[in-house]
Amino acid sequence: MTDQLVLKVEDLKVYFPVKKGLLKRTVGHVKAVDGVSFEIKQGETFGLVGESGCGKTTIGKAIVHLEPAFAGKIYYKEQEITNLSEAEMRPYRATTQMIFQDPYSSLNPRMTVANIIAEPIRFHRPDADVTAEITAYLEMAGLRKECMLRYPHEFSGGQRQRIGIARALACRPEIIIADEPVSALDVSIQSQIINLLKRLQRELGLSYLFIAHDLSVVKHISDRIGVMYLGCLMEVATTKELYNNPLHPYTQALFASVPIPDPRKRSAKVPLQGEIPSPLNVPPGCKFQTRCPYATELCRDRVPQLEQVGDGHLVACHHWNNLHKK
Amino acid sequence: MLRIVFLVNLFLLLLFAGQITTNADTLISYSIFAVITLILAAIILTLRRRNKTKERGIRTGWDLMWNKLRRNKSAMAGMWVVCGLCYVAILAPFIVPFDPYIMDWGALSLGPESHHWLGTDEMGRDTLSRAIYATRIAMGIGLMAVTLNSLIGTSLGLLAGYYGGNTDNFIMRLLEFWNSIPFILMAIALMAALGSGLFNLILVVSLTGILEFARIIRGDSQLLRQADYVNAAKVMGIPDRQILKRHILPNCLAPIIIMATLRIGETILTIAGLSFLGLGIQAPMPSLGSMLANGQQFLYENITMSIVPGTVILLIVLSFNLFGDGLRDALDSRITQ
Amino acid sequence: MDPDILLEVKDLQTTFTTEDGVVNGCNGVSYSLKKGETLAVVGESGSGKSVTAMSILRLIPEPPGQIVRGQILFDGIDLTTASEKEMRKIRGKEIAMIFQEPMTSLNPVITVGRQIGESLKLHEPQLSSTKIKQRVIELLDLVGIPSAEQRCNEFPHQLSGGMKQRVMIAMALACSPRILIADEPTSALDVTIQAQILSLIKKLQQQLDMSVLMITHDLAVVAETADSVAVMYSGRIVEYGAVDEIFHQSKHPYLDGLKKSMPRLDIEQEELYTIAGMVPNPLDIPSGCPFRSRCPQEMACCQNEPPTIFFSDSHYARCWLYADGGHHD
Amino acid sequence: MRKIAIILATLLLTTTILVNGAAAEKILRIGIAKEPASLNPVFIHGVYGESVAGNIFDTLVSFKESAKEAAPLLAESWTISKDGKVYTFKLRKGIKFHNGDNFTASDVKFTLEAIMDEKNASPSAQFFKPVQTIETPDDFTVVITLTDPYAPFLLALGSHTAGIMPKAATMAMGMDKFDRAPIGTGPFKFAEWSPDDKIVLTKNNDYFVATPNIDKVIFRPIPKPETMAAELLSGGLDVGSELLPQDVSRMQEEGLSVKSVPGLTSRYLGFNAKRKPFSDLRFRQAVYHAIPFDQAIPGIFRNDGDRAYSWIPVGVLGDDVDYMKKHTLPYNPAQAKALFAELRNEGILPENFEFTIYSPQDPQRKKIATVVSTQLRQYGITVKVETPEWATLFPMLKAGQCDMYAMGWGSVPDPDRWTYKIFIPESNMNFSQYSDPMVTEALKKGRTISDPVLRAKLYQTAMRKALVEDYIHIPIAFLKTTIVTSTKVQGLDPSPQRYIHLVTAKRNVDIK
Amino acid sequence: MLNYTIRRLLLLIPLLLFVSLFVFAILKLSPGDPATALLGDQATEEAIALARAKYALDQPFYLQYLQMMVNFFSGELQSIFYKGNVLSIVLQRLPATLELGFLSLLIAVIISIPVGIISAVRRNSFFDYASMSVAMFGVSIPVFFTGILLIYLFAVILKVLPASGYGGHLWTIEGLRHMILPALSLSFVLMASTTRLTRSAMLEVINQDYIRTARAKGVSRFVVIMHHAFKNALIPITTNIGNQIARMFAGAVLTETVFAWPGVGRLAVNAIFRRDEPLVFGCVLLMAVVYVIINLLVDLVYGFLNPQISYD
Repeated sequence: MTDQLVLKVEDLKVYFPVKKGLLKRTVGHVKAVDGVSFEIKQGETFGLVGESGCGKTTIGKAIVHLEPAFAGKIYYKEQEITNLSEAEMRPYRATTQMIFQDPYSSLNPRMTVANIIAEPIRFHRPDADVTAEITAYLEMAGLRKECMLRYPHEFSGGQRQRIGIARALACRPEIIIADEPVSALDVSIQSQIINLLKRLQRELGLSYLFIAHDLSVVKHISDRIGVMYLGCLMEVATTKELYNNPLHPYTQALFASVPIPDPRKRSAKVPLQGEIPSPLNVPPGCKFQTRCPYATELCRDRVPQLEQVGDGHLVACHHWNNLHKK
Repeated sequence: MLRIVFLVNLFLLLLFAGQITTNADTLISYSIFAVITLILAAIILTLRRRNKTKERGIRTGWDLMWNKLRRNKSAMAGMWVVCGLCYVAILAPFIVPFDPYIMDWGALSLGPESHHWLGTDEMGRDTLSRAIYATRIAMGIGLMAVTLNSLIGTSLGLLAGYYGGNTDNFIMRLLEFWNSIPFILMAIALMAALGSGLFNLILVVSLTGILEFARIIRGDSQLLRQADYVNAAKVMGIPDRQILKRHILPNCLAPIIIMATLRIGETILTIAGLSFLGLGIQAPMPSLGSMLANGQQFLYENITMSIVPGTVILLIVLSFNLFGDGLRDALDSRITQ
Repeated sequence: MDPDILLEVKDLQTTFTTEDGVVNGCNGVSYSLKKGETLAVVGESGSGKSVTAMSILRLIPEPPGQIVRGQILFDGIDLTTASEKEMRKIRGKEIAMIFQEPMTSLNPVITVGRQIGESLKLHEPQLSSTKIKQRVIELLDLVGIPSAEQRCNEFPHQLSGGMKQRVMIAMALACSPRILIADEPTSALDVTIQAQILSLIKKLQQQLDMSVLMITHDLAVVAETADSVAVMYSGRIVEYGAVDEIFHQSKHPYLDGLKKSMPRLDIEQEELYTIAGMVPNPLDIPSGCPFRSRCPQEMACCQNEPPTIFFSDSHYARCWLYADGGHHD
Repeated sequence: MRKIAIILATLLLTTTILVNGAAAEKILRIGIAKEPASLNPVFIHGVYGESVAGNIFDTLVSFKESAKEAAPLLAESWTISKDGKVYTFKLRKGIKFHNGDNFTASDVKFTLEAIMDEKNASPSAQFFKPVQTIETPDDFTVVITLTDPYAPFLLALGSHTAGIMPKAATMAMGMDKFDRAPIGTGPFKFAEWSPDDKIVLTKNNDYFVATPNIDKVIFRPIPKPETMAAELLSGGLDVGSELLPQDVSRMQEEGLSVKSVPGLTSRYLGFNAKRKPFSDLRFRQAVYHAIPFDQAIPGIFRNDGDRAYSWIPVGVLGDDVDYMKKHTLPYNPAQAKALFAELRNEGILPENFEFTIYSPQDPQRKKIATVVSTQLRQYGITVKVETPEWATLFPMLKAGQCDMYAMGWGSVPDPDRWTYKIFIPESNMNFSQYSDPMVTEALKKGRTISDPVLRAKLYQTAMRKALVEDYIHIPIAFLKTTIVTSTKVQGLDPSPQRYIHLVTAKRNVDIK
Repeated sequence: MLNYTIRRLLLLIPLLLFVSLFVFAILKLSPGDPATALLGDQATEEAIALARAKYALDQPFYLQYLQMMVNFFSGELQSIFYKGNVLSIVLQRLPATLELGFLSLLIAVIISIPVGIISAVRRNSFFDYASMSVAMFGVSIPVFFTGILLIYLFAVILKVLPASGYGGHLWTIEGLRHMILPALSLSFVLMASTTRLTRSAMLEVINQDYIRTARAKGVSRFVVIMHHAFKNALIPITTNIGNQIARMFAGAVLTETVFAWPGVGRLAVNAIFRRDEPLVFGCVLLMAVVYVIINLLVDLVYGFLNPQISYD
């Protein structure tokens, strides 16, 4: 890991318009991502964790222009890429790649593995020795080159995920956005992919934006973690710090909810009450206040900002200090 | 299996070689047949080479589909009949016992007999020969109209589905407007405006049902647009045109083929309906619809005149429908009905 | 027979006839569920854990599915041979089930209230419709759905995933069944909701004195909820025991590997352990131990059917490693 | 399934029983092939309108009994001046229109002037062109003065397009409204017109000729002849017309009454005299030789038509059958081949020549066109058959755009009506664009004189030149008029013009 | 819901514009003209010219179009052939068309839905094969041919039903008798497609998770099928039937011709053949409006059947 920033997201907002009425006027927005900032250094893994609908996938998509950013800025190294046109974007396209959750929908069923991997090579480096490169990337992803002529449906979930990784690698990216890459896989396969991702990071110096809902997985792979709730970052810290010293009540509740695979550590814990509010109808003030056991008037009135509470530890809570002491 | 077909083809080619006269019909048929035989040979060769090279059965989506289809008896029956009809259609000039146009005024409106196997019509033309030629024309028109139809429908549906938003709105609204004009009326009016040529007929018939076609393709491409592999392609910077071509279109192919197969039957029925109104294929060219519409006037006198074209229409529509249904089951597609 | 045993599955084999051949959904599975107990059946996808559960209620689509061997004893009746009419009396009334996908498991065009009320109407025909309505509201209250009266008239799509699962639970509990089969009840839900649902099931189990058959792929959920555990692999039980024995004295290499390959929140791990290879194709399961091709301790004898080795009354594993009497290093 | 079947069966049963019970009124149901466009005599064109109107309106003179000789109807008697220019009609007294108005000479004047009024664009205006003045010296006398003698003038007055309308009522309604609610003096009153469904007439108890036996007449347009045949066979219709020959013979077997008379309808093939190669006599001859008409015509028309040799129907003044028959060209493929070869050599007929033959949509004319197409195919000429609707076909024909066409004609038994408009160059009915000074002169002269012998001579001259020297048309057939009636219907006979007259001086159709 | 309805109805404006322009263009592209058609073969050039002037056919195209549009919207469009108001002519025909459509729909629904359900439930049984084969035949035989066969069978041979024509309203005995045969022949195609659709929709629904849930509750097979499955399958079936109704208006032309039925479809076809431009124009526009309205109704019914859809 170096100190060079490869990706910086500043106050990113992704809103989807809500249209209603006779003329389908925009009457409001679903604030999928509502002012998120973070940065990723070269060789670092930034984990983004949160429950479904919290906007973590949308952030990933916004970075690679699959969703338009409503406001805010995205930088690749020094270059702002937020609103670049497709043509202007082209030089940066290869640098940021994505790995998807569903290994079944992420590969074109009508293309052979070779073609899938060759597509970015042919597009970005038309002069390259395609066959040799395909072999190399397949090997890198832990697949044998005999796979080349097969079609995706002949592979198991884990192998498909490897093909997806090989395809991403074929662009020679610096950043990989991994959107829940292991959540659809069986436990015994999950670990293979996690290990592969870690190995690739070591060997190629990649940076990851690792999006997942499984805290254990995120914890295992990330250097730093951001906890999201309803489109906002609630807490950002290094992995160790976050796990040892979670400050935000939501982070704490999340940790408490995760079942521990050890019957002896079974606890009579009280789970977090209530459900995530609909993003159409976000509560005022702190977005977590409806479920927060410590919520006060202040939480209902004012939106807490992310504040620095320690070395690289940010938290967005009015009461973190009190809770901490408790 | 394929090899036997190929040998039969070769045999037929040699058999009919002597019959190629200056008649354009036979020449066209013969060359089409020759080309098909060549293609068959090419397929056999590639299959053989693939059989050699593949170590363990590489099964593409098509292979899987074929396996499933093969177990569906009615679909296979449909397919064989379709193949048979194609042979009849292509080889028509060689296999007709009589010139389908020649009128034998001494043999009017006959029932089946030893000379004319399926009898003659009220102008002394051989019903069997006319039915064979009519099959050729029906299949040809059906195929062309459906091709045109699916081309228009597919491209509009693809664009609407992939680009979404205003493009989608515009295309789909336009197609809905188009659909709101009752088809038969539109066909009659268009035929009146354009004249009743064969080409116009194809054009008019191919304009029907574009909406259904486009709707399904649009639905599919809308789904595919959100597929992760399309996202992946976008992230890699692949231009839209190429995404449409390489990722979306190939994955819409199954519904397109199914729809097209099912549509052929409909097209033939539509043309028959137009013939009934006097707007179909013009005399003296034999067409199933006008043969049936005409035979209907002789229902008492000579029922073979209706039975023959009726059966052929039934056979064509039924076999294409069975085959199409089988395809749909095999591909487990989202299309219903 | 142990009077405490409510349900006993004996040597169950369920097959599916597919176009490519006959697949064993489960093969020789035996387990028993005691009164008030939670038995977890754990395994990866395709291990046959759901098939056994579905076989109990005979919900396997027939054809292609078929129970070819074994017995399922409930209340002295063998469910594998019971008539459809008898089964209908048991389903929902004696044994209820909740499913993995609350999104698709509720009928989208019928209101929540009517869906819950339906089993009441069916199994307790003496109830008047107002009584049923009252019961439905009580049930919704019981599973923790706020403003139950209003929710009654809503359609499933108006509820969130967690709410739907609560409705499913209310539906299952409507006739106070003796056994609840929960087929992956939380795997489609978020962590916080998962915790809520699990604790709800636990609470209700105690309240209603039910036995729960918990089917899951998640060892952590097992550890949280189960009393006994059956670990399945490729349609068979490879290890069976009390929850503590499974987590702290596991014998089978598969279970070992599985536990080691999980990323964990409570302990630090460097590199994750990986089980090599893939789950065998169900059409093409190797002879002998189905796990042997992935097993780091594969031996020549693994090609033969592994023996069942008992380590305690309740704890057994099927593995050649312990064939000489059973020891663990 | 079974329940539905039972319900349907009981429904059917009860309904059939109920329906068979009622039969108080005498209703005559007549099937016609097409719906008339108008019932206002001023607007009527075509046989369907005339057929219906003939039962609502009366004309001054009548040709209902005999197509050749005028009989009195609304006019009791009439005189024609020696120079053939002044017609004086004495009208019958005491006749009332259906609405109760008295019939007087002013109604006659009004009707004829309405036809001649340019604003009405009446299709029959042309037949009244020679009229100079119409005077009504008293209420029951009409004097019509012509500019020139016009032999078929009585025919014009006797045709149903000259049915007399009530002046006051028509003016009150307006011409267009009157079209949908006609009022006449005829045996039946107009009751209802439900478009594409039926036209209902009820009996006029005050009809001056006779009280109709039938209470109600329903004309039903049935577009498909096979459906009409089924209706007749099933008893849904009492009278059917324009049926397919094969159905007619079957109906005869089934015991329905089939009557037929030689008709005044013809079918012919025409060439375009202005366009190459049709303008070349040899081409026309070659086509004539190439087609076996003697076989094809009976094949197509069966019992329904006889081969025609001239334009003038057999039995009509100047028919000249023997001469024309002798000079008709026989089927001679060798001769045809030789002629085509000759034309090709001279460059008049291009190699791979292609043209279109036009015909209306009725099955028989379509078949004629098909025969031409099929036969010429054997001589290397590709002929497309086009069968547009009337509205498309007529403008093309009138503009002289059709190289070859299969058409027909139907009219009253006077040679002028069968020739004049067809062959004189100024006429827009001259689809062939034929122009021959001799023919033109003969035809023009023919309509102005009244001596039958002289007239016959003139028409013979014209036809011989046009048809068996120039071969500009190939006459195909004169159709019979066949009507099929149920055995209940009594006293109905077909008329050569395909009219259906229910009540005349000699006839009063009845249902038993 | 109201908003949705209004928005859909607002779409009528561009629709009418599009359809009217298209129809007008087609009419003007067609050779021949109404005056010739009206006056017949005997008409002189002068008479035709006069008639053309009378119907404003000698005006420039854009004026003719504008005039037609103005007349259409003010309800003043006059048929050339029938010399009456287009709207009232169409309205006069409407009962025959609607009643026929209704009856054939009824026959089709009554027969095809139960058959479709049974086929789906007894998949691959003899009944399934038999009914699907019949359905296949139904879609494969041209409707005009079934029409004439029905006429011969029921009217000529059995002599139980009238062969053709409109006998009065559906609710009169004579009207019903006349309507049975055309309705039967028209319902054939509809029956075939509805049966097939019902079957496939049921098959799809039967495999859904909620069916399993219902079975797990101990619900009997019959109730599962009728209450749980059919309610869901009804959604695609309604869409299909709705589409078919909308098309029935003009799709019945062939049937109407065979049975000499005074319906709107034949009116329009005859109007085209007679070059009755205002009538064609009016008919097609009205049909387009009816099509839109029926579709809208179907969509609203759809929303009623499918609670997941909310219109706003």
